[in-house]
This record gives sequence, structure tokens and C-alpha cells, in this order.
Amino acid sequence: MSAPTATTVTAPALRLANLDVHAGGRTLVHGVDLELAPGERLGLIGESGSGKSLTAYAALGLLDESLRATGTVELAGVDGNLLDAGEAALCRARGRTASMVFQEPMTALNPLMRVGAQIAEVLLEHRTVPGRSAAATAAVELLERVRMPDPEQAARAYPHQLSGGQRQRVVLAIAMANAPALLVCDEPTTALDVTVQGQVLELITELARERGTALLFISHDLAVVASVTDRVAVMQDGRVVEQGPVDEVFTAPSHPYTRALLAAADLSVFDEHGRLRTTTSTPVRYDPGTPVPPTGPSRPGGPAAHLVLPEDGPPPVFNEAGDPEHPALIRARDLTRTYRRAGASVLRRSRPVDALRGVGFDVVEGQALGIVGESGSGKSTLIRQLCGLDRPTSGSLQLAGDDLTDPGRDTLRRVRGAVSIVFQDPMGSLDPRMRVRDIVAEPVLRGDRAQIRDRVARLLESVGLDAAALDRYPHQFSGGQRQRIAIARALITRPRILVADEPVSALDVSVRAQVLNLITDLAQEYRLTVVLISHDLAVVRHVCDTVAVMNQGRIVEAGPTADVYTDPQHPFTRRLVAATPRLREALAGRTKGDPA
Amino acid sequence: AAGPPASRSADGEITIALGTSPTNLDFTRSAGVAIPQALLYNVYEGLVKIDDDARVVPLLAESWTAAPDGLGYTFRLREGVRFSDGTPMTADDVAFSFDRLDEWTTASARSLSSISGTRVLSPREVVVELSEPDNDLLRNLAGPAGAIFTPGAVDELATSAVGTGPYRVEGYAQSFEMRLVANDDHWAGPPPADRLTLAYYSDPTAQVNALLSGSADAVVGLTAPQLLEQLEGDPEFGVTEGTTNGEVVLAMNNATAPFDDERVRRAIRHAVDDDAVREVAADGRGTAITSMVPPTDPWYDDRPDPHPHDPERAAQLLAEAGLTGAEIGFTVPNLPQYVAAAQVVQSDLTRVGLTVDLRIREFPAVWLDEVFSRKDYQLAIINHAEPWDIGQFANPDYYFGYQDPVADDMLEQARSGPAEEYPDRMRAYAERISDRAAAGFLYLTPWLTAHRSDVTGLPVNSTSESIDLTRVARG
Amino acid sequence: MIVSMTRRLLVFAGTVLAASAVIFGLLSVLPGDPAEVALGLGASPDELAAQRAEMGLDRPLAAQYLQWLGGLVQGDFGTSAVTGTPVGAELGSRLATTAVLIGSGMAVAVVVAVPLGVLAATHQRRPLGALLSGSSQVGIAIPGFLAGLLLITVFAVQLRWFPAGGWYRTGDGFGTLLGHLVLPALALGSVQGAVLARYVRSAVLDVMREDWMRTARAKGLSPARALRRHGLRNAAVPVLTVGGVQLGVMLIGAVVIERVFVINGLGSMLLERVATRDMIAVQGIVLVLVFAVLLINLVVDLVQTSVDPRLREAS
Amino acid sequence: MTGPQRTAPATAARRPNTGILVGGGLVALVVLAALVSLVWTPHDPLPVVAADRLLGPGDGYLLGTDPYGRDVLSLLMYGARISLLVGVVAVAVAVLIGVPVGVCAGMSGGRADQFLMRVNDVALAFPALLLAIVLGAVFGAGVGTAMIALGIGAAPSFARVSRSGTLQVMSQEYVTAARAAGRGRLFVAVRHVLPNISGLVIVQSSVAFAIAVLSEAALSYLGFGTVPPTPSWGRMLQESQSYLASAPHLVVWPGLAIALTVLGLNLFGDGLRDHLDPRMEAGR
Ligand SMILES: Nc1ncnc2c1ncn2[C@@H]1O[C@H](COP(=O)(O)OP(=O)(O)OP(=O)(O)O)[C@@H](O)[C@H]1O
Ligand SMILES: Nc1ncnc2c1ncn2[C@@H]1O[C@H](COP(=O)(O)OP(=O)(O)OP(=O)(O)O)[C@@H](O)[C@H]1O
Ligand SMILES: [Mg+2]
Ligand SMILES: [Mg+2]
Repeated sequence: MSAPTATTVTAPALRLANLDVHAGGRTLVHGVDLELAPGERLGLIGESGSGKSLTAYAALGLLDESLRATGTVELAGVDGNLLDAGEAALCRARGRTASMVFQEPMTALNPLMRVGAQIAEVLLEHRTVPGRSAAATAAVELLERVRMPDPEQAARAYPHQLSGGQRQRVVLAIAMANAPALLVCDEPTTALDVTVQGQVLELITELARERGTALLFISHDLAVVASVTDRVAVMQDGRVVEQGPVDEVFTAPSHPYTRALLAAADLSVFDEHGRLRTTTSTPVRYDPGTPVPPTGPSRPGGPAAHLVLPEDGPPPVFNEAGDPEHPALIRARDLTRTYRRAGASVLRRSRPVDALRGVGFDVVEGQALGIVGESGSGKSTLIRQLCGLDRPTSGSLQLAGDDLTDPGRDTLRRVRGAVSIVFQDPMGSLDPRMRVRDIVAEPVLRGDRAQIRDRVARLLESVGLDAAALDRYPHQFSGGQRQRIAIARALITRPRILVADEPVSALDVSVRAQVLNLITDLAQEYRLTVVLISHDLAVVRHVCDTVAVMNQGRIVEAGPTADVYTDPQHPFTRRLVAATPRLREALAGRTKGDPA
Repeated sequence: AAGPPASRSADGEITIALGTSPTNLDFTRSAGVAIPQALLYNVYEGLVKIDDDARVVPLLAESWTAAPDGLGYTFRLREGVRFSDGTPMTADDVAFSFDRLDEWTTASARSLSSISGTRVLSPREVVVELSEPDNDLLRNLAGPAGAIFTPGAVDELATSAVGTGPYRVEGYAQSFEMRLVANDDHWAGPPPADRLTLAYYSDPTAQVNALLSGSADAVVGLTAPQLLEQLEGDPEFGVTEGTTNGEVVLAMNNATAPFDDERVRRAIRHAVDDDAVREVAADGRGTAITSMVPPTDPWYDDRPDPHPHDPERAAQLLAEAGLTGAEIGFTVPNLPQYVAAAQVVQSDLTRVGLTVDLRIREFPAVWLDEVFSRKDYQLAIINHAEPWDIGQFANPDYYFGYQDPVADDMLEQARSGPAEEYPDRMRAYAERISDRAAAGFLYLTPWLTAHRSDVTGLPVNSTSESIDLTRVARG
Repeated sequence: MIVSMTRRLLVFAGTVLAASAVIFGLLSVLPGDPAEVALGLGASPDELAAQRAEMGLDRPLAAQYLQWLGGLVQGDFGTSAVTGTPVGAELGSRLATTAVLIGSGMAVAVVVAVPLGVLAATHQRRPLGALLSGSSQVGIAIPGFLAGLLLITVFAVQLRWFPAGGWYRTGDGFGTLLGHLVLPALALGSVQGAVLARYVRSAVLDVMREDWMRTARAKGLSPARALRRHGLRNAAVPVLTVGGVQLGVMLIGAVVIERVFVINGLGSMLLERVATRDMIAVQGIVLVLVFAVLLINLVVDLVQTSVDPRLREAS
Repeated sequence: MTGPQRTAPATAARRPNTGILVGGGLVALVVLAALVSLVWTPHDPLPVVAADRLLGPGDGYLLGTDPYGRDVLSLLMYGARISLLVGVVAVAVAVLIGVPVGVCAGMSGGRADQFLMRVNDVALAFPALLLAIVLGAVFGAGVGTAMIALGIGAAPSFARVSRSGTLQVMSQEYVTAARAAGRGRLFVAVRHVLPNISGLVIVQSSVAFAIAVLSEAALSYLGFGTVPPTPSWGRMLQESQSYLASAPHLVVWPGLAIALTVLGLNLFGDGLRDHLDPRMEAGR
């Protein structure tokens, strides 16, 4: 794996000139000009649908059949305009002089082929290794290089036997196998846990630097872009509206859209009303120096104690309600949930999964508790308990006095009236075949039609949708609007508790800010007790006074949000906090110039 | 067609395409016309046989004399006859075969019920004793019941057939083919063909296609005349149309209402246009008949139909019987020719104001069960293929359910009376049956044969219950 | 893996048993009295009674079922009341015939379907694709027996290239078998092939939309190469299922085709025996047919498991 | 927990594709013929007119006459009724049996699901045609028996389809939301599951309908189909096969009628499938 022979020092790794992408009549990308010097790392940011991916695909000639690209695409090692080059030439270039890492690692690998073979293939395809055996060993080396635990073993594994992070490592290994002159990454870490994301990003930069590979890095997460790239281009509606060195663009953005984007992305700055900035509320001037304001409404009855799960001994009760004035609305003790994976047959015993292991905590009336943790840590399971969608295997759970450990019908009805939930995926949580009016009214089990109708109307208004929305179907709304509808549905029963499972992780930066604003506002307006789940510390930090960190079915640490973030006690929390990319730190880190 | 079809038969072999296939080789226990059609005369032989002109001629018997009182026949047997397993055929075998008749479970045995016993005079002479005079005896001896078996081979009749005939059964695969090979030490010398392959086709179209594509050398007993059009006038093929004993009968259940009323029966016969039925069902072939008697029978008469096609008369008769607009159940075998005929009948009866409910039933199983055995029918249609079968109207258990002491008496007189008066008395009997409209007699089934022009010796008519292939030859 | 195998086999056995019970129950209510069929016209009531007793038709259903089942496990399908011959032996030879027919039919189907389907998918938005999927649509729309009749008229009656029907005899050469096989196999296979082609097409289309196909392209594989190296094997998984079902369908399609080409296979045997109310035989035939279908499903199941590691894991 | 995602295509908003239009057109044609035949046919299709047997196209009969002297065109129009009847009833039976089973299995899951699907497997092993033959023998052949048998035979496939559809719907968060809001199984089944699997079921129906039409023909050919004199395309084919040489037009017309109907149904079904499949969005 010597440095690529094709790339010449002077020629740019990639040059896009006046690139258009058309779909039928529509033009999706307008006159994009981009240039990457060899080894340079360029970030491409912008809202969903702004044309980032199309631009990237066009650069490698991977556009969908139905799309047509015009303009100039020049790639080091391929002479002439790539858009005019034949399929053969493109094939020679792809995977050798330019390669790509995609967003969804779970589906990016052939499920029927061993991982090693899939890596070896790209080597053999371009004859960069003498033969099969050489390819096989090279594959193992590559796996080792991307820090895959036990590479020999992994080479023999099938994709479904690897975790998301591991699969993305494999994809990366494939991409870097032939030390390409250009590596394009389209949201490479969006699907990964924060801690894993950290490692993968590190790996990408490292490999790129080591092999002198130019990097075109697409992400909607500005902090990530800031930490990875040295130049950034901002796209809006298929146009590049601004590009330049990261610290310039991010500290002194010239284009209003960039400003708005930055403002919305940073959950630690607020407008004059102490609310998050959104793309619509464009600030006069964006100044990352603004100090972190106090987090959301503080817990009634004084802040929670900052506790950590001891190595040994029984787990403590986190966020315990001390003040009798403010009793616990939710009271969980030693909560355990063990799943037996739905055994496919009498004859097959399935090994149990401990989704919750002895979780104990309180939630005080009117407080906003955040729960953070990685995928599979048990967050959703916990929520299912709270909503009476699932019963704990052992332990006790009380909600407003009702015992949810083994509830009767009317207990359930009461509880379900009192708790309502907002889900992660705004598409999946709305029935595509129902009108908005019916969706929102769904939780109302009985009552006079007319009343319900105008209650629905009023609620839609208060989540910022006009009456016209009533008779439309979910697909006619944007992601953010859909999440608003979901929230409206959650509030129609006037619940005391609002549970939100990753309410914004599927949303765009700008929209995210709006929805978070909405939640905080409504929480105050309806005097809601909020339990908010997220893998994004910043989100929790903005909404919640208290945070509990979950890991492998346990709460490992909990306390006032600020405390936990500023001095995390438990090793896992530390790792989590450390791994979380923050724009401010990222920029700071850059100014303390690093070799690039 | 593109040139003469290359015959796919091996040399010395002649392949003959037939219709429905035998269930097995045993016509003493298994019903169905297919078994005797294949085996009688060709594999099994009786004392006498019926030739292509419907005459009774000697077979295993050289000659015979009837006792003056008509209560016995003495047969002189042919010299040097051997069964295909090598054992010589003697008078004892004849005695054995007739004594064994009561072990038969199939109906045909009943045709020899007048035999009371046998007496062996010498290896070549045997006396058949009768309980009553029987003018039908010789004819019935020419049928399956008259076949001569050897005691050594009656245990697995279903799978092996040992007879004295010119052919032996080499193998049989049900509904596929029966392979016959020449019996070289047949008393009349080896037959003209070394091998006969009887190929069975459930469907007439397939039969004719087999001939056209050279898979078969001849089609015998074709039930779909319209298929012959493409062959007629083609020099490569020969087509013959002969007569049969098969009267297509529109049976009415005389035992129950409404057909216990003679007016209704006559109305039906006036209503149905027999010629139209023949036109549609037999493509205009076959012969018109006015009673259950084919032209080949001695007592056939060609008088005009006592119930000519006359819808007005029919309607009138129905009105008299108060049956206008009634619904009639019509139970039909699920074979193309019957379904076709039935639709014409239905159409005709509808025209005279009756509602006809067609009940198509699988033949044989269900149709026989409903019509023949349980007599649970009003109107039915079937081809009565047995020779001299008009006597069935006298059988009280028979599905016609026809009660007529006078007629019964006439038949009795005819059967046991002097042989020379037999034909006239039978003619009278047949007329009465038809006059009383005991049933409808639609037409006489044609016997249709098509063959490659190089195949000769096929029977033209179907006069017996056998398909006599003993003279079939190539060239 | 072992556990999963035994599990599958147990389930399979259970299913077969259930099926056998259903078959027996269904057929024991058939009208028409086998005893009567055996005896023919005008048998006397006591003759019938005797015959019934001889056939064991007078005993309670459960007993009859158990007896039948007991015979089956020893490979004895009973003796036909109508023909007086053992059913098992004939079933064997008929099944062999039908198996050959279906085997060749399936071969034709696959040969037709795979290229047709793949091309139709890869040329989805081009004239060729439209043409191919159009022609497969037409193929599906033609009744199998009509296709058979037309083939006979043209290739057997007019051109006289092949026999119009029938089957080869033991002792005939392979050529004869082939001659008798061509037309029925075409009639059976072309129609099923058209059906299969549709599924191949959609399977390939699905596969072509997969992310990992994009990865393969990004590796530098040409579209065709990517499809061959990665696509087809994946597409095979769903197609296998359909193929299994198709085989089952063919088994029944064969009933019709055998009638058209007067082939004495299982199908024509079924029709004959239904017509003669030969219960024991019909039971045997239906059981064999159903068993075959179930067996096919099982095999498809196992093949898929061996192809797809994820399934292997799951079991 | 994925990154920003694009809005799914507006299924309802898209205009029907060519498959739906062409297929729908063909089917509509058949339906029209059937409807007209209720009030008018060129000749009375039932009575036999021996004099007019086997006339070629023209001379008073647009498409000629059959061996019974009946007008082929009138028979075709009348036959459309039967084919449609068979299809509709068969599909109705299949849906009424299959969908509830599938939805129950999919919603209850676990043991109940296991059991239902096992039963379904057994049922699947009885192909519709086989069922029709056996049932035809049991209850007497006839269009009624055939329709029911074909329906029962098709039910398992509906159960499969609706089960997998149901499983997909049940895994959606809007179902969780409904349950969290205290809605019962029945509500979920009626308001969420059924509407969302309706597309699948309709597609399956069009396929099953086509199969039913073909099966009716095959059954009539085997003698287990429509009982005369009721005209049916299948029986027209069966009756005319022995005239293939002398009067080929008798085979052509019913054959064409069947082929076009099936073609129409399949085109419609495929068109609908593509129409409902978001991934087909690109390029349309
Ligand atoms: N094959 C296609 N046919 C038609 N339109 C398409 C196609 N692919 C993408 N688009 C449209 O082009 C626009 C840009 O798509 P693109 O994937 O580049 O956005 P993006 O910036 O990558 O968004 P995200 O951050 O969600 O990936 C979107 O409006 C999308 O709907
Ligand atoms: N129905 C179930 N059957 C079996 N195991 C389950 C089930 N639901 C969850 N699990 C397991 O329980 C553990 C916790 O799942 P849970 O959904 O609570 O994690 P999470 O924190 O919500 O993850 P994510 O952030 O991805 O939503 C995981 O290992 C998961 O595989
Ligand atoms: Mg993108
Ligand atoms: Mg979750």
C-alpha cells in the first residue's frame, strides 16, 4: 500500500466547476464550484436536502440513473472531464483514486459475503495486490489498521455479526484500501454512538493524513465538521453559498444563512428572549464567545444530589425527592426488565437480555429529567415502563401514586391519561393514512366531537400550525412540522408528564432548535413534568435541570446537569462527555494550531 | 399436414388408439366395457363369436346341435386348441368356465343365467343344459360370459389373462397402454401382426392427434365425429363409419312421477328433435332409430317414429298432464358426447315450457350410483352398448322402472317360443315399448374408425362386446 | 444448527401428519360407493355389504384412518378397491413420470426466467425492459392447457416434429423420452417461467437499490460486474422462495398438462381415480402431492439457510 | 437514531402509472361487457339452433357460432359475467378468511402467531386447483364449488401477505403511540393496521383474481368447472378443442378473452404495487 502513483503533486485532487444536477425538469444542484488540493480536508454542510450528497455522488459519477449532471468534474488521475469519461474510466478511478464512505453502515456491506472478502475485492479489482492470498492478508492488515479488535476473526465474520461502529470501520478499510487521492464521506458517523463516533472520526482524519488523501466530508453536525476539516463549504438549496477556512466561516460567517445555521446549531446561545436561535430568527451578529447560560427551569424543591453508581454495593436512588412539599411524581425502585428474545419455537431457548438492571430514581413534579446513554443502554425500555406499555420483570414503579408494576385496566387508563409520549422518528410515529385531525385526536377516548375538534385546532395553533393542516396527511409536512403534530397529539389529553424519546435526533439543526424551544415553552405553559431521552448531551443540557446517565441497563450517574457535565465522576460519563464534539472546543482546538 | 406421418410404431407392431382404458384385466369381477373390448376374441375366446355382419359363427366350437326341447346344446370342440400358457383346451375347461359363472360379480354373467349345468361327453364334446329354452343363448355365449378359462389361471385374472386367442397380453399399464403379442401356436396359425399395442386416450382429440402425428396407426371407436373432417379426403388416411349396438337412450324414470304418466313420456319424445341431437352430438352421423333396436338386429323394423318431433303436440300433452312449466332433473354422464346431446335435449324441452336442471355426473362412479343403482333420477341419457338389450325393459329392477305385464309376457313368449317366430315376436315387443314411450331413443351411435391407409383388417361395425382385432395387418 | 435441523424436521413431520388427517377426513365424505364401483351394475345389496366389509368400509373412520396411517409408515398405500392392485407400486411409477415432467418444466422455467427477469430489471426504464416484462406478462396470461393445445397443433399435428402426446415406454431409448418430453415441458415451463421472471425482475430491482450495491460501485465494479458479484446471490434468496412455491404450483399445473398430453403421471392418475371413486388411491395421490409440496418448502428453507448467514444465525 | 432524513414520497399525491391505466382499462372493458350482457346480447346465448352450427364470422353472427349454433359473441359477453363472478367470489372468500388470520397472527405474535402460521403452512400445501378437484368430487362439480375452493385455496397466501404487512405496521411508532394513548387492539387493527395493509391486500387480490380466472378455465377443461348450459370462457375452450382443426375461431375468441382479462389484472396489480412502493418514486 504505497502512496498512490496516479496523483501528481500539483493537480487538485478534485475540482468541481459549475456543476449542475438535474432530475427531469428540476435542477437539484446549481453551479457548484469546489476545489480540493491533495491532502486537503473540505467540509460540506447544509440542511437536509440542500444537495450535499448529490454533489458528492456527482464527483464519483455515482448519480442515480434518473439524474443528469452537467459541468466539469476533474479527478486527479483521470484525464479530462469525469462527466464525459466512459463507465470504464470511472470504474478504474472509483475505489482506487477516489472512494467513498456512506452514512448507513448497517446496510453498506453485502450481507452474504465475508467482510475480509469484501475488502480483498477492492484490492483485486484494481490489481493492487499480486493475488488472492496477498489480498486476504492485506485485508487483515487493513482491518488491523482501522483498529478492528481481533482482525483475523473479523475478516472471517459476516457483516451482521459486527456492530455499527465495526461495520463503518470495514467500510473505511475498503475505502482506504488503495490509498486513494480523494475520500468522500457522506455523514459517516451520523448512525453511530457518540463515543464510537469519536473513534471513527479520529481514524478518518488519521488515515487521510497518513496517506495524503484529500477528504470531502459531509455532515450536518457543525462541531464534527469543525473538528475534522480545515476548509468548509455551506450549501443551501443546491447552491454553495459560502466557503472558506473553518475558523473564519464559523467565527465570522459572511452569509446570513451560515450565521443562522451556526446559531441554530449551537444550543448554548440564545436570543434576547432567552430562547434558542433558529434559522428564521437570524441574529445580527453571531458570537461564539457568549457564556453558557443557566440550563432550563431548575428542579422544584432544590437540586438533586450528584450520585454515582458504586463499583460494588446496591445502586443508590438517583434524583431522590427530598422535600415533602415536592413529592416524587414518578418513583422507580430497583427496576429490572429482562427480555427473552421471542423464542421462535418451543425447542429453542433464547438467551435473556437485561435491558434494565436495578434502576432506582425519582422524578419530582414539574422537573425536567434528562436521560442520556448510548444505543442499547435501556432508555427506550425504561420509557416503555413509564407509559405502561411494558411491565418490569421485577422492582417497583409508581406513577402519581398508581402502582405500575402490575396495573389493572383503569389504573392503566388513568396512567395513560397522565403520561404521554413523543417519539424519535416523526415519520414513523404518524400514521400515513390518517388525517392530522384524527392523529391529534386519537388519544381522546371519549368526549363530544365538536369540543374535541376545536381543542385539536387550538393545540395545532399552539404548536405553530394553522388550521389548514387539519385535513392534510403526514406526508404533506416537513420533519419538523410532523414532530410538532406529534407533540400536539401528546398534549391533547392535558398530561402531567411528557416523555420524549429522542425527539430531535431525526431533525435538522435548524428545525431541532425550533422543536426544543417548543418543548420548553409548552413545558412551562402546561406545567409539565418532562422526561427527555437523548444521546445528545447538548439537547439534554438545554432542556433538563437534572440528568441521569445510563449504561448497559443501569443508571451510572445522575445529578444537576451542569455538575455532571462539568465534572463527570463515573468513567463512562467521562468518556461520553469527552467524546461529545462541541463547536466551541473544536474551534478553540483549531486555533491552538494543529498540524494541517 | 406435411407429408405422410412417419409411424412411430416398431416394425411388426401396430398401435391402435382407443378411448377409456380398462381398470384391470378381469371382466369377471370388474365392470366396464373396456375390458371385454380389449380381451374378448383377441385374448379370450368363447365357443362362438359374432362376426362383423352380426352373425353368430363358430369359434372354439366347430359345430353344435340344439336339443328338440330347446333345453340343451351339444358343442363339438375344435382340435388342437391350447391356452397361451401351453395347456390344451378340453371340454373340462368349458365345463369349468360355465360352472364358475356364479363367482362372477359383474352383470354380464347374468346373461347366461339360463344355463343350469354342463355335461362333459368327451374331451371334445360338452353339453350345456338349460333351465328353460333361451333363443339368446348362442349370442350370449359370444359375449364375455362365454369366454373359456383354464383352471390354472383364474387366481390372478386382474393382472394376467390366459386365453386361447391369437394374442397374449404382454403388459398393461392402466390408462396408458396394453401390449399384445402374437400367440404363435394359435389353432388358426399366428395372427397377421406380431404385436398390437392398444394405446388409451382419455380424450378423442388426443386420439386423433396421435394418428396425425404418427404415434398411432389407427383410431377405433372415436366418440367425436367432428374430428374426422380433417382426415376425410386425405389419401394418407382411411375413415370408416359402421353401425353399433349402442342406442343412445333418453331414459325416463317410469317408476315415479312425472314419468309414470305416459302422456308426459310421449310429450318428451315429441318435444325432442332426435335429428338435431344427432346433428350436434354425432355431427350428423350415426343412424336414426325408433326403438331400442339397431338395424343389424333380426327384428329391426324401419317404420316411422311413432312420436315425431312436434313441439305443439308436446306442449299440449304436457298441459293435459298439468305439467307445463315444471322442473325436470336431467342426470348426464360427464362425457362430451352426452353433455352435447343433453344440451340439445335441454334446449328442446325448454322450448315446450319445461325447466331442465342439468346434473352432470362423473361416469362411471357417480352416474351409475345415482341412476343405475339408486334409481334416483328423472331423466337420464346413456349409450346402451350391449347387443339385444331391449329385454331390459322387462327387468323390474332395471333403472327404467318400466312396468308392463303385457309386454313382459310378449318377451317371455318370444324368448322361449319357437326359434323361427322369435324375430317377429321381438319386433312386436320392440314396437310396444316404443309406442308406450318407455324411453326416448335418440340415435344409434356410429362406429367410427380412422387409420393410416397402410393398415387393414380393422372391424367396420361394432357388433359384439369385443373390438375384434384378430385380422388387423399392415400393408 | 443440529438443533434447528431436528426442530425443522419435527415441525415438518407434524405438518405432514396434520395434512394426512385433513386428506383422510375430506375424502371419506366423498359420495359414490367404491364397493358399488367395484361390483358394477346391479349388484345385490348383500353382495355390496360383503364387498364393503371386505374393503373395511364398515369400520369407524378413526380405525380406518389409523389403519391407513399404519400402512403408510410401512410404505403401504393400501390396495385399490377398483383395480384390485396395490396403490403404492403404481403411485411410484406415476410419480416418477410426473417428477421427470416437472423437473424438465422447472428447468425450462428457470432458463426462461432468469435472463428475462434480470434483463428486464437492468433495462427497467428502457424499451428492452418494457418489452421483456411485457412479454412475460403475456406469457402469464395464457392458460397452460391452451398453450399445450397450440403447441400440439403446430409441432405435432402440422409439423409432426414431436408426438402429440403419450409417454415413452420402459425399454425405449432416451431419444423417445426426449421426444415425448419437449412439448409438455415447454407448455409447463414457459408459462411458469413467465411468472418466475416477474419475481426475478422485482428481486433484482430491489437488490439494485441496496446500499451495498452502491458500495460495490464505489469500489470500482461496473454495474454488470456488481450485479454478478453481489446482486444475483442476494436476489436469489427471495427468488428461491418463489421458486419453491412455483414448483408446488407446477405439481398441480401438471395435472392439466398431463391431461392435454395424455401422460400417465400422478395428475392423470388423480383424475382417473377421482372419477372411479377409488378412495384409497385418491388419498394416496393427494397425500403424495401435498407431501411433495411440503418437502419442497422444507428444502427451499434449508437451501436459503445455507445461502444466507443471517438465517443460519437465527436458527 | 439516524441523521436528517428526506421526506418520504407523497404516495397519495402521485398520478397512476401506465400499468394501472392500461390494466384498469382492460378490466373495465370486461366489466362493461358483463354489465351489458345483463340487459342485451346480440343473440340469446342459451338455445341450441342445430341449423346454424359452426358458422364462420359474419353472416348474421359477428364472431360466428359454436357447435350448438349459439352466437359466440353473446357467449363471450355472458362468459365475462361468470369469469368476473368466479374472480370476485374467490377473492372475497380468500380475503375474508386470509386477512383476519394474518392480522390476528401478526398482532398477537408469539405462540398464537406460531400456531396460526403452522396451520397456514398446512393449508398452503393444498393448492387451489387440487382443492377444487377434490371438493368438486365431494360436492359435485360446478362454478359454485369452484369459486369457494379457489377462494379457500388462495386464503393462505392472503394470510401470509397480511401477516407480514401487519408485523411491519405493528413495529411502527404510531402504533406504540396509539397503545400509549390507551387505544385497544381492535382500534389499532381497524384504524392503523387495516388501512396500512390495504395496499398489499389489493395487489394480492388482483393477482389472486387473475389466478382464479385462469383456474376456472383449467377446471372447466378438466370438467370440474361451470355446468352447461351456462356459458363460460373455460368451457367454451374445452368444448371447442375438438374443433381446433375444423373451426379454429372457436378457440381463438375465448382464449383471447381470458388472456386479456388476466393480462389486465396483472398489469393493474403490478402498476399498483409500484405505485405504492416509495422506492419506485425515483424516475417517475
Ligand atoms: N434520485 C433522485 N431523484 C430525484 N430527486 C432526488 C434524488 N435524490 C435526491 N433528490 C433530491 O435532491 C435534493 C438533494 O438531495 P441530497 O441527498 O443531496 O440532500 P442532502 O443534502 O444530502 O440531504 P441529507 O443531509 O438528508 O443527506 C433533495 O431535495 C432530494 O429530494
Ligand atoms: N422487545 C425486545 N426483545 C428483546 N430485546 C429487546 C427488546 N427491546 C429492547 N431489547 C434490548 O434491550 C436493550 C435496550 O434496548 P433499548 O431500546 O431500551 O435501548 P435504547 O437505549 O433505547 O437504544 P436506542 O438509543 O438505540 O433507542 C437492547 O439490547 C435491546 O436489544
Ligand atoms: Mg445526504
Ligand atoms: Mg431507543
